[in-house]
Formats: sequence, C-alpha cells, structure tokens
Amino acid sequence: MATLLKVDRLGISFGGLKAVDGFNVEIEKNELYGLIGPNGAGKTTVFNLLTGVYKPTNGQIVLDGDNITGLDCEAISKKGIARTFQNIRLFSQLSVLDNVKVGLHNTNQYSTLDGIFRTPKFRKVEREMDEKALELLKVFELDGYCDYKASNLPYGQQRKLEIARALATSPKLLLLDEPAAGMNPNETEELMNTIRLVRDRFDMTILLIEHDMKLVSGICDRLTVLNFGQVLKQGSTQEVLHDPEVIKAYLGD
Amino acid sequence: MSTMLDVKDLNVYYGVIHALKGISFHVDKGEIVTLIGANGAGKTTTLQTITGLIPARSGSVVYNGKEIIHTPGHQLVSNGLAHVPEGRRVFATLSVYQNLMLGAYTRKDKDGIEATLKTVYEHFPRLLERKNQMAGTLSGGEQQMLAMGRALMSNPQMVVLDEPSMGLSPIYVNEIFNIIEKIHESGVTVLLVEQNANKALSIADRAYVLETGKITIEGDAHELSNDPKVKAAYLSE
Amino acid sequence: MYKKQLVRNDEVAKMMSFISYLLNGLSLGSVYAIIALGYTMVYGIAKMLNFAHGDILMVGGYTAFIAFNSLGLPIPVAILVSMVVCTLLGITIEKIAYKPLRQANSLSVLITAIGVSYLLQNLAQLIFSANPKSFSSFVPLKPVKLAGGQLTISGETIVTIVTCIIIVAGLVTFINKTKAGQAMLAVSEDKGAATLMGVDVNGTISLTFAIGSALAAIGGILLCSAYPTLTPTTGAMPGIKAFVAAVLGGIGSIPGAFVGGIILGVLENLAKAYISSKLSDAIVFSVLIIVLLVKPTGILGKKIMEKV
Amino acid sequence: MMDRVKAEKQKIFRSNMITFGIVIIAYIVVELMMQTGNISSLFKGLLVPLCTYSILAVSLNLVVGISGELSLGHAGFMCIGAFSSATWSMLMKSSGMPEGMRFFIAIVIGAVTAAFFGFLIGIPVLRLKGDYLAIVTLAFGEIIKNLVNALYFGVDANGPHFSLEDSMHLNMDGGTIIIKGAQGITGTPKNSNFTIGIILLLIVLFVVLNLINSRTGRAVMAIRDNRIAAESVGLNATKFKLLAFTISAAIAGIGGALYAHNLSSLQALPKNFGYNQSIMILVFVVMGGIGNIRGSVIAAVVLTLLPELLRGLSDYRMLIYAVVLIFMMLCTSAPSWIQYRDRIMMSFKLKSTDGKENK
Amino acid sequence: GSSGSKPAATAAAGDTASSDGAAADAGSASGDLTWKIGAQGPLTGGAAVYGTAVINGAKIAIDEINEAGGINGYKVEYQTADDEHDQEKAINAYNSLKDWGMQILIGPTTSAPTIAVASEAVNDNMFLLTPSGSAVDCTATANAYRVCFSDPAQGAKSAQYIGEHKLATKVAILYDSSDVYSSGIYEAFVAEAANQGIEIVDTEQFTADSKTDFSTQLQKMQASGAELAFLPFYYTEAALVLTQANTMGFEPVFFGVDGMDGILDVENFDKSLAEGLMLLTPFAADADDEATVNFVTKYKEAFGDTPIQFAADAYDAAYIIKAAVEAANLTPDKSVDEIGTALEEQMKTVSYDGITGSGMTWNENGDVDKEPKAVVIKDGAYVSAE
Ligand SMILES: Nc1ncnc2c1ncn2[C@@H]1O[C@H](COP(=O)(O)OP(=O)(O)OP(=O)(O)O)[C@@H](O)[C@H]1O
Ligand SMILES: Nc1ncnc2c1ncn2[C@@H]1O[C@H](COP(=O)(O)OP(=O)(O)OP(=O)(O)O)[C@@H](O)[C@H]1O
Ligand SMILES: [Mg+2]
Ligand SMILES: [Mg+2]
Repeated sequence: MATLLKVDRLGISFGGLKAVDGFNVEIEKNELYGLIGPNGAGKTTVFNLLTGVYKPTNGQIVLDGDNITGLDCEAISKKGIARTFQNIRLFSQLSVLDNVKVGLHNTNQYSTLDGIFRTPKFRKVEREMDEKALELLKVFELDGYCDYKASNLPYGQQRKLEIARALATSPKLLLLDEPAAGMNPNETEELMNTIRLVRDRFDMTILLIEHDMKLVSGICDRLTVLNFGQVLKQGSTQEVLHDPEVIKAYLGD
Repeated sequence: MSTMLDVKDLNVYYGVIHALKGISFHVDKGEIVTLIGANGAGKTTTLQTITGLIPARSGSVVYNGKEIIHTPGHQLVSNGLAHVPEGRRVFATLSVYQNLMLGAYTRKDKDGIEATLKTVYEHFPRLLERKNQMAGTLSGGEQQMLAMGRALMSNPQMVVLDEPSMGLSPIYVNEIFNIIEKIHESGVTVLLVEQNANKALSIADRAYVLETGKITIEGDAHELSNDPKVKAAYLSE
Repeated sequence: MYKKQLVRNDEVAKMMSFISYLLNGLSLGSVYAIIALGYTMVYGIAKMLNFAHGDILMVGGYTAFIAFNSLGLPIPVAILVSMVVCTLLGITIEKIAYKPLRQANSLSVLITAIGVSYLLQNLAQLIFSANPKSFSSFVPLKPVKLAGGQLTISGETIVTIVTCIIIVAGLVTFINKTKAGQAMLAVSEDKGAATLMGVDVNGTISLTFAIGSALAAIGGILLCSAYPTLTPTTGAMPGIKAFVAAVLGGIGSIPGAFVGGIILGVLENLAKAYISSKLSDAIVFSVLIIVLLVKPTGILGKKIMEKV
Repeated sequence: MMDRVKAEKQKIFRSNMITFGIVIIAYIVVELMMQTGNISSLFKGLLVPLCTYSILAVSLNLVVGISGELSLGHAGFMCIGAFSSATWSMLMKSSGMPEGMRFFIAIVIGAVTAAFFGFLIGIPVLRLKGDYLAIVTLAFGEIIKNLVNALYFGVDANGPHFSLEDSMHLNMDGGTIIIKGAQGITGTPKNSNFTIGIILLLIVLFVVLNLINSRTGRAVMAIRDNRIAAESVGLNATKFKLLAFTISAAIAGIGGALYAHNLSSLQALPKNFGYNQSIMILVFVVMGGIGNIRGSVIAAVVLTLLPELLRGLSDYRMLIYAVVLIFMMLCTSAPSWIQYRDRIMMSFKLKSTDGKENK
Repeated sequence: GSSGSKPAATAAAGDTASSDGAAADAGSASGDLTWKIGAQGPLTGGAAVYGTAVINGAKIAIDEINEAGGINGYKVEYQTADDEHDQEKAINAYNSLKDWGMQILIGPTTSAPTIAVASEAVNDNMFLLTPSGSAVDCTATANAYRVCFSDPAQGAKSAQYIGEHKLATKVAILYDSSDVYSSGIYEAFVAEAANQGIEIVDTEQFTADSKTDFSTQLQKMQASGAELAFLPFYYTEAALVLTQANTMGFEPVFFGVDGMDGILDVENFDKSLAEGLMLLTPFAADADDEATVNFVTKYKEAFGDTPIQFAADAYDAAYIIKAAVEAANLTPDKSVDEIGTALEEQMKTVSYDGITGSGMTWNENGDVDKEPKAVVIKDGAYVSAE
C-alpha cells in the first residue's frame, strides 16, 4: 500500500515548552489511524502543525509525495488536508447548507463577476454545489436541517456538520479532533458507523484524535500514542492498547 | 435526609423556544444526583437556570430551604453553590493561579483558601505545574481540570457539574469520577450532568432522564442503569 | 573662535527649544493620558467603547466651573463636587442606557454611547449656552523656570503628570491587589463565569463606571486648567484623542493608557515643531497606524492568543 | 431536500425583490408627488442626500455586517470619492464634454479612486482585529480629511500643480486653482438629482445583494464567522476581506460623488467627512440591523429625515434626536425589550410547530 | 470712525413710510400680510456660538422694526433654522425656511454653508444677506450680499494697516488651516504683506482637530523673532492662544480680525491677557455711540450675553434689508423672485449707516464697502487705535 502522509521529526515549542518533539508517523492510503495520549500531550498541536495553523520549528511533512512543511492553512487545504476542531468552529451565522458550500469553494468555481451578474455559469455551478452539498449532508443525516442556522443545531449535529464541511473540500486526508466528545454512547456508536462509511464511500484516509476508547478500538487500524509531546508507542490498535506503558500513562485500569 | 435543592415546575425559554417544559426534581443533602439525556435535551439549561445564569419564565428553585429563583447568580456562590459550566469557561488571559484564586472570590479565610488550593493541586498536579500559564493556552483537558479546580476553591456545599469528563483522557475520566466521589465523601452534594452515563450512574444515588425539556424517567441510579429503555438510549454495553 | 561660539550657541538654543517642545508635549500628553485612563478602564472591563467619556469630562469641567466660580467653593471642595457629580452621572448612564444592552451586540452599545454623547452636549448647550467660558486654573502652582528662564514647565503640567502617575499606580494596585480588582478582571473576561465565581457583575461594572467617571472629572478639571476654554464640545476632541491614546498604549491596559497618552502628546507637538503644524494630525495618526501594524495590540496591550 | 434548498433561494430572491420594490415604489411615489407639486422644498432638497446616505449605509454594511469588521473611517472614502470626482468635473467644466457623460465619468472616477485607496489602506489594516481595526480606520479617515484640508491643486499651461502649503506655493502661471485647501472646491456643477441617486442606489443594491448571495459573499461571511475554520477549508482570508473592503470603499466613493455634485461647494469639514460622519453611517447600519441591507437603507432614510422633521422643536431638536436615538437602540437591541416583544408575538401565534422555530 | 447716529436708512429713493404711527397703521391696515424673513446658522455643535449670535442679533432688530411699524408698513414674521455648520444641513435649513414661506434670508452664518445655500437660493432668486459669510464665493451669485468684509478684504486691510502704521516689519502668523475663513484671510494677508514691506518670519497652523494646545506653534513664533503675531481666527480659540502665550512669556503685538471680537466677554476671561491686542473690526460692543449702546443693552437684556460681531452684523442686516425694501417700495405680496430682483437692483444704490460701519455701500459682487475700525484693548476695554 502507498504511503499518504509521512511526518518526520516534527517539533514545535511555545516559549520553553516543547509541545511536540520529534514526532514521526506514516499513514497509508485509506487507513483509519488514531492519535491518542493524555491531556496536554500535544495531539491537537500535531493537527495544528499538519494543517498549517502553527509553523513547525523543525521536521518535515510530506503528503502524497509533496513536501508541505511550512505552508499556510489555505495552501495546505488546497493540497488536500481537511480537519475538524476540538472546540467546534462552524460558520455559525450561515445555514447548514452554506457551511458545506463554503467547503466546496475551491472545487466549484465561478468568478465574483459571475456572481454579481448572475451569469449562466453562476446558475450552473450553484446548482452543482447545492447537489453536492446535499449529498454530503445526507451521508450525515443532516439534509433535513439544511436551512437551519448552524449555531442552532444541537451539539452532536454540529460535530457531524464539521466533518461534512471538511469532506466538501475533497481532501486526501481527513483529520478529526475528538469527534465523539460530548456525545452519549449511542451517538458515539452512530458516529463510528459514519466514520467507517466516510472512509469506504469517499476512499478517505483518516487520522483522528479521541479519548473514547470504545471508538478508538472499534475503528482504528493503527495508533500512535503521544506523551509529553513525544511518541510513546506506535503500532496496531490492539497491540498499543495492551502496552503496559500506555496503560500506565494513559488508560489507567 | 433534608432536601438541598428542590426544583418545581421550571419553565425556561430562549426567545420563543421552550427549552424547559415544567421540569421538577430534587436533590437531597449529601446525595449525588445525575441528569442524563441526549444532546439538546436541556441539561445545560437546567443547570444554568439553577445557578442564575439564565432567567426562568416560571417555576421555583429552593436551595437550602430558600427560594432562589430570583436570587442573582453571584449570591449563590457565597451560599455554597458552585457550578462547573459547560465549555469550561476559564478566564483565558488570566493565569491558572489567578483563575483558581477567583474561584475563592467569596471567601475571606486566607488559611482556608491556602488549604483548599493545596488539595486542588493534589487532585490536579498538572495545574500546579502550569500555575503561571495563561489559561487560554492550556489543552482542552487541562482546561477542564482547571474549571473543576476553580469550582472547588469556593469550598462549596453543593456543586453542579456540566459534563466534567468531556475531553478528558481515560485516566483522567476515572480520576475525575474519583474526585467527584471524594468531594462527595467530604460532605458535598453533587448534581451531575454527564454524557458518560455509565460512569455517572455508577457513582450516583439517583438519576433523572431528560428528553426535550421534560423529565421522562426518574429513579434510583442502580435501577435506572438496568432499565431497558435507559440502557437502549443512553448506555453502552 | 567666534564662529565656533556662535555655532555652539545655536546648538544650545536648538536643544533648548527641543526640550521645550518635549515639555509642551508632556503637558498635553499627560492630559490625554488621564482621560485615556478612564476610557481604558471602562473598555477593559465593560468591553465597550464609551464614546460619551469625553462628554462626561465636559460635565466635570462645567461642574467645577460652577462650584468654583459661581458658588465660590474652595478648590478641593469644587473638585470633590465635580467628581461626585460625574460619578453619579456615569452610574446613571450605565444603568439606563448601557446595562439593558449588555447581552446585545457590542455595536449597539457603541451607538447608544454616541446617543448619550449627543445628549450631554446638547443638554450642556441648553443649560450653559454655546458661549465659551474661561476656566480658572485649579492648579495654584507657579510655573517652574529652568535653564535661566529658557525653559518653563507650567504648574498644570507638573500636577497633571504627578496626578496621572498616582492614578496609574493606584489603579494597578487596586486591580491586582484587591478583590474588587480581581472581580473586574474576571468580568472583563467572561461575565457568566464571573457570576459563577460569586462576582456581582452589575455591581462591578457600576464600580468601573464610577471610577472611570470620577477620573473623567479629574481629567476635565486638569484639561480645563491647562487649556482653559470650556464649551459644550470641549470634551469631544480630547475624548477622541484619548481614545486613540488608549488604543496606542494597548486598550484595556492601564499603564498602556499612560504611555499612549504621553506618546501621543509628545508626538503631536514634535510633529508641529519639526514637520508641519497643519499636518500634525495626519502625522500622529500615521504613527499610530505604524505602531499598530508592528504591534497589533498596542504598545503594552496583552497579546490575545486564540488556541485552536 | 432540493425543494427546501430551492424554497430557501426563492425566499432570498423574494426578499431582494422586496428591497428593490421598496426603492422603486418610493421613487414613483415621490416623482408623482413632485409632478403634482405636493412636496415641500425641504423634502425635495433631501432626496439626493437620502440616496447618498442609503448608498453609504449599504457600503458600510458590507464591511461591518457581511465582512464583520468595524470601520470608523468610512467618511474618508466618501471624501476621496467626492473630491476626486469634483476635481474631474471642475477640470472638464469648460471642455464641452456633454454633461451626462462628464458626470458618469465623475462617478466612475469617484468609485475607482476610493476603491484604490480602500485597497491600499486595506492591505495593512485588515491584519488587525476588532477595535484595533476600528481605530486604524478612524485614523485613516482623519488623515484623509487632514490631507485634503491641506491640499492645493491647480492647473495651468504647464500642467497640474500640487502643494500642501498654500496657493502661493503652487507657483501657478495663470491657470485655475481647483482645490484650495480648507476652502475646498467651489462651483462644482450640480449634476446629482433624485433619479440618478435612485439609479445608483439600485445598482449598488444589485451588486451588494448579488455579491452576498454568491460564492464570494459566502466566503466573506464564512471568514467573518470563523477565520481559522475558513482558512482550514482553503479560503484566503486576507484576499476576501480586502475584496469586500475595496468594493465597500468604491461604493462609498460613489456616495461621495453623488454628494459632491449635489452641492456647489465642497469642503472637508469635520461634520461631513470627519469621524462624526463615519459614526453617523455606522448608526444607520446598526439601527437597520447588522448585515441587513434593506434595513440599512430604511434606517438611513428614517434617521436622515428625523432631525429635519424635528425642526419644529427648535432648541430641543438635537436633544430629542439624541433621546430618540438611545430609545430606538434600546428598543431594537436590548434583550429585555426584545423578549417582551417576542412574548407578545408568541401569544399571537401560540404553539406553531416546534422544530421550525429553531431556525 | 463711526458715526454716532441712530441707524437710519439714507436710501437713494429717500425715506418712505418707515416712520412711526403711520407705519403701524399701515401694518394693521394691510391685514394679514406680513414679511417673512428667515435667518439661519449653526445652533448646535461646535460653531453654535456664531449661529446663535446671528439669530439673536437679527431678532433684536426685527423686534425693533416691528415696534416701529414694520417694513414699509408691514409687520415682519421671523423664523430661524439650524444648519449645524454643514453645507448639506444648511440647504435643509434653507428649504425648511422656504417651506415656511420665507421671502428674504438673513444668513447663513458661516462661509461653507453660505456658499452652498447661495447657489441653491439663486434658483429661487431668493435674496439673501449673510451677516458673516466672509469667503469670497459666498456672494458669487447675484442674489447674495453680505454685511461683513470678505476674507481677502480683511486680510489685505489688515496687512495694509500694519504696514501703514508701521506696527511691525517682522510678522508671524497663526491660522486655522482647516477653516475657510481663517485660511482665506491668511492668503490675502500674505499676498498683501509683500506690498507693505512686511516680512513674514513664521507661519503656523492648527486644525479643528487640534486646537487645544498651541504652545509649540507659539514657541516657534516666539523663536522667529516676530514683533507682531497675526491671528486671523475666532475669539474662542484666541482666548486659549493668549492664555498660553502669556504663560510662556511671548509678548508681541497681537493683531486679530473681526472674529476676535467677543474675547473680552468670554465668561471669566482674564482681560489683562488681552491687553494691547489690536483688531480690525467694524464693531466693538463697548463703543459709546447711541446705536451700539442701544443694541448692546437690548441684547444683554434679552439673552444675557454681550453681543459679538456676528450679532451686530445680523442686526445691521435686518435694517439693511428694511432700507432696501423700502427704497424699492416693495410689499409682501410680491413673489420671492420679484423681491429678489428688486432688492438685487436696490442693493447697488442703497447706503446705510449701521453699528458695523457707516456709509456702507455694495458693489455688484455683493461685497460691502466700509471702513474697518482699528481698535486696541486697553484696561480691559476697546479703544480706538488712532
Ligand atoms: N499556543 C500555545 N501556547 C502555549 N502553550 C500551548 C499552546 N498551544 C498548546 N500549548 C500547550 O501544549 C501542550 C499540548 O497541547 P494540545 O492542545 O496539543 O494537547 P492535546 O494533546 O490536544 O490535549 P487534550 O487531549 O487535552 O486536548 C499543552 O500543555 C498546552 O498547554
Ligand atoms: N442560547 C440559546 N439560544 C437558543 N436556543 C438555545 C440556546 N441554548 C440552548 N438552546 C436550545 O435549547 C435546547 C436545550 O439546550 P441545552 O444546551 O440545555 O442542551 P443539553 O442537554 O445541555 O445538550 P448537550 O448535551 O448538547 O450539552 C436545545 O434545543 C438548544 O438548541
Ligand atoms: Mg486536544
Ligand atoms: Mg449541555
């Protein structure tokens, strides 16, 4: 299988604190990969480095053969990484549909003038966007809410909408930061199915952070455990979850 | 056992949205009571109404024998009611230490505050490590610990907790529940809202199930955790 | 020899005039600073741009004028009366016009503040007429002459700077050392969470307005003492300049307001002296822009990190 | 679900049509009144200003409401539009160019010059946030006013002459001085009229409303709602903010051109091009509802008319205006008032559907 | 020098029915017919002092005129409007007065609004006499006349006066570069100064946004070795300038213009600061001629303040209109246009002795020809400089 993401000795410090240090990972195409670790271990920071929110102080990130180290968010998104956020970041005043359509911004294009003068191109592309967006929303059973304001959705729905929006950018790699946070077990179960579905249906590679071990052990192929910014353990899910060091640092008993 | 908190027929609106539709429940002194329910059921709204962050349209909330429905939220803290809010709400540009000291805002006993601070640091050593870091730059889980620690600083008789385990690593989820039990053992009454219903029911005395603004099931925590309806809707096997 | 002497004299003279421009700047700057302190207090805690601050200052000026000139009260009493009037005014305005909008969009409060500003100006005009009044200085100090009379520092300048420093020190101590100060910090961050800490949010905001308005009264008196013309629009332009000063220093930061005010005053006068007196506004504002581009939260402003 | 999406589009379309309809109907009514002579001089004189301020309010709403940035220097762009267009008209006054053509080009010049400055100013300014951005725009507005007040411009046989000193420093060899510092420009042709004002307003509304409901507008609003998330889906935040800012400046320039050609004399006073004016425009935007374009137009009209209607109160006019301003703000924005309003509304349409209300 | 005479129209056509009982009878005889005269100026905002003065000054005159039987036998109705010192609002104010039925306008008060209103009013051929709109362009249209000097006239006359009286050869100037009035006078002054052998050693400016602190400008003026400081701006700022100059020991001859009048009446102003201040002004409130005393007394009684030059100009404006109307033998039943045409014609021949000048006449540009009085402040009072 081909490697999609290769991260080498990635690091960043805040002041004196080495939040991430020498982080390595290789993710195969179509893999469901988990990133776990105690609170404050640096998981979200890894995501921020991968998506260009922070610039790494050292190390390199290669996506599908492209060195994307040091690019900014916008460029990285165009290269094919999309993400969700630990604390939900939706376009709160826009409708659910429009949130997804913003995600489609770079894949379905027409010029500002087309928009102002409502040219046939505008109509055509808008229609395509509507169709695609609805299709995506349907995957997450959100199509019924398409005309709701995003901020009026219940919490769980908001998380799903974030994933839909990320998928709209047609990424190669999808990063999910604690997708199940704030969901009850039933909802989590549903979410797991959705994530699997996304992987299969969109042939997606997914890297996710999660504290819910049921989800992690349920769907992840492989795991990396971070501790104090460093890789503590890497390997297949079962192997990692039974590692005594991991149990001691993260899982408890 | 005397009643600590008695909520009767509470109605709350967000504009035209009827969020709480006449709910009633009570928490006795020394109890752990948990409120479970799906997203958007109104759990947070309930807690926020009790501690005066949201005004109620009608109904009554009696705390320690006193009607508090119209008491301004800030006065409840000095009466021993603390609230760990949803979304942590730490003071982002203040240091961890300053956050904790604000938790003790209503207290005047210097020594007592010192002692409490020590226990909080014992519960959450990470906070001691980071005591001068700006709270806004803490990781999600660290912020959750801070929110909890801050509430404890007021030395409350009763705490209401809104999803305290959200975003915590498994080790800390266990730890948080241990801490809740410890707090409880030290005589504090607890009203707990949790998505992790398994855990919540395991430490609670009694529980209520909230569905779209109404209480639909109530009872002994243990019994509820065996109730097939609850099991199906809220628990994992 | 003789020529050299001349050159040196010339240089001394240049130096002297430079110093005296600097002093003019300090004088103006310290007045801006004192007004900016009130601005920054209210902004920092209540998170609103109180565009009526300059007008409260004007009320302070008129009150002091009446107390002193018309009623013949002694200076300290007149100052006190002015402070009390402004404090009450500030609290009342907050209760009636701003408090109902606390949950609303922050622009709504801004607009209301503008309404209040119009209201105060027009009320003042109805009561006192638009005719200017000459304010008698409340500063009994004689000007200090230095360097053989080549440099003069007015009593107003000295008093303003000293007052300003005292207020800055006082406010910083107040906020860092007292419970009420901590409460202000909490309120400024998150009103809901502050309530959960047991902080009386309304009371804290009232207190903030009270302090801010009392400072406005002092600012008004010092402004009018140094630049003694009093009209219903006296507060408008210094109000805006002080707002600029507060931002320059880092809005919300108390030492920042002081630094910002002084810098603004000095800059304004140096620009007048060495570049162009008609373009001094443009120059001052350009510097402000440059500073903010280099340091987007002002000179002493807290950098706000948004954690992702 | 496609029909729900279509319905939503239909709703937006209808709402836009209502906006245009209101403007057009207002135009027809006023024209009829004018034809039949049923109109006061005061009102007649206000027609062009009403268009001007509506245009300015729409312009600012694009920045404040849609792009989510607080600008307190909009009068500066209006000032640039006014002076650049008036300068052109003065230069061409005796060139024999047809008046309509000349005015049309004047408006374009006003828009383009203002847009140019908007772009230039936007590059550094839009890096700032919130109130810092507000103060910097305020500063720019004041700089523009200050510079215009110091600007002398004339043309003679040797070409154009500029000075920031005084007219003597222009070193003119005969010729005419067009901009005379604080004395500004006098003798601008009075080309603006109600019809042109309405046409411009309709064009501006067309551009802005269509922009908002297009890919570009969505991007701008997405960046407003959450910049980091917007960047994470591949939007260039700076580019879109700058775009909105520049278009807004251009529209303000159009407003300025309309303003300049409605008065024979143009001076940059604090009242018309200072921060007070910027704030006045902001009042229209906030009063009309942030992000609500139709509201901006209505608020601009109401609040421009209000002080004129209050003229009968003489001395108390501005006092009452201030009180009304505060009162209206409380009415439209204070949650306690709104709740009261909602409660009354609810008692009318008791228990309609539950979920729909979430929208 | 001013004549001590009571304001009297010595119009070319001679006195008509302007005097006493007969006029009053005529007024009542002509039933409801009245003159409708409007006045406008800033009544709110930073320039409100000037507008208020104009409106009040004209009011005194109109009350007197009505008491004496009105104009040409018809009573005068008087209406005012606020223009906020803004061109656009000025047109609104003008239009609101027009709606009321105004036939003749006294105003606007300040230059920028006057230019705007004049070019609007010319379409109605509404006759307007601005008491104080001094910029050249204020009277560019046929319908506009003024009572005060034009800015260039003031600037030039000031330079001439300084030159002729050898007050100084080294002159420093401070002016308001954001103000039409101030910068207009400044330019004319500089142009004329060269002819008068005056060396301008320093020019300083301030703007509407920075008129709190003048110390740096004053310091530079002082350093330039100026013997005379020319201050072409209003007394509101001048009061501050003089205070600050005093603090720093800058004591040249201060020379002002008509806008300076009023400085002695700033409440609580330390008059000693203005000692020696010279100004060219056609009006001084403490002149002891009967007409001025009458006006000042009445004004104080009615409004509590001492009138400034603006008020005096407006007072004269009302009487000038009266003189012109009566000379043209107009009646209020005439249309605005007819009145305008007649008055524009009449103004060229009318001559008037008022409190702001005697023997005032007007050229076809609408500018007044009158002699300014040079006054100097001695012991807290104006005295003639000669
Ligand atoms: N901008 C920043 N400035 C300073 N410290 C930071 C910053 N961002 C993160 N940190 C620190 O880096 C460490 C890693 O944070 P990160 O958010 O990546 O943790 P995490 O693994 O996602 O934890 P959690 O599971 O609790 O979300 C934390 O200790 C945090 O305090
Ligand atoms: N500020 C608000 N404005 C409007 N509606 C709101 C607001 N806050 C909550 N709601 C609505 O009220 C209902 C109850 O919300 P609440 O936050 O109390 O639910 P919850 O049970 O705490 O859910 P969660 O598990 O997601 O935290 C929901 O339908 C929600 O959409
Ligand atoms: Mg994280
Ligand atoms: Mg909740």
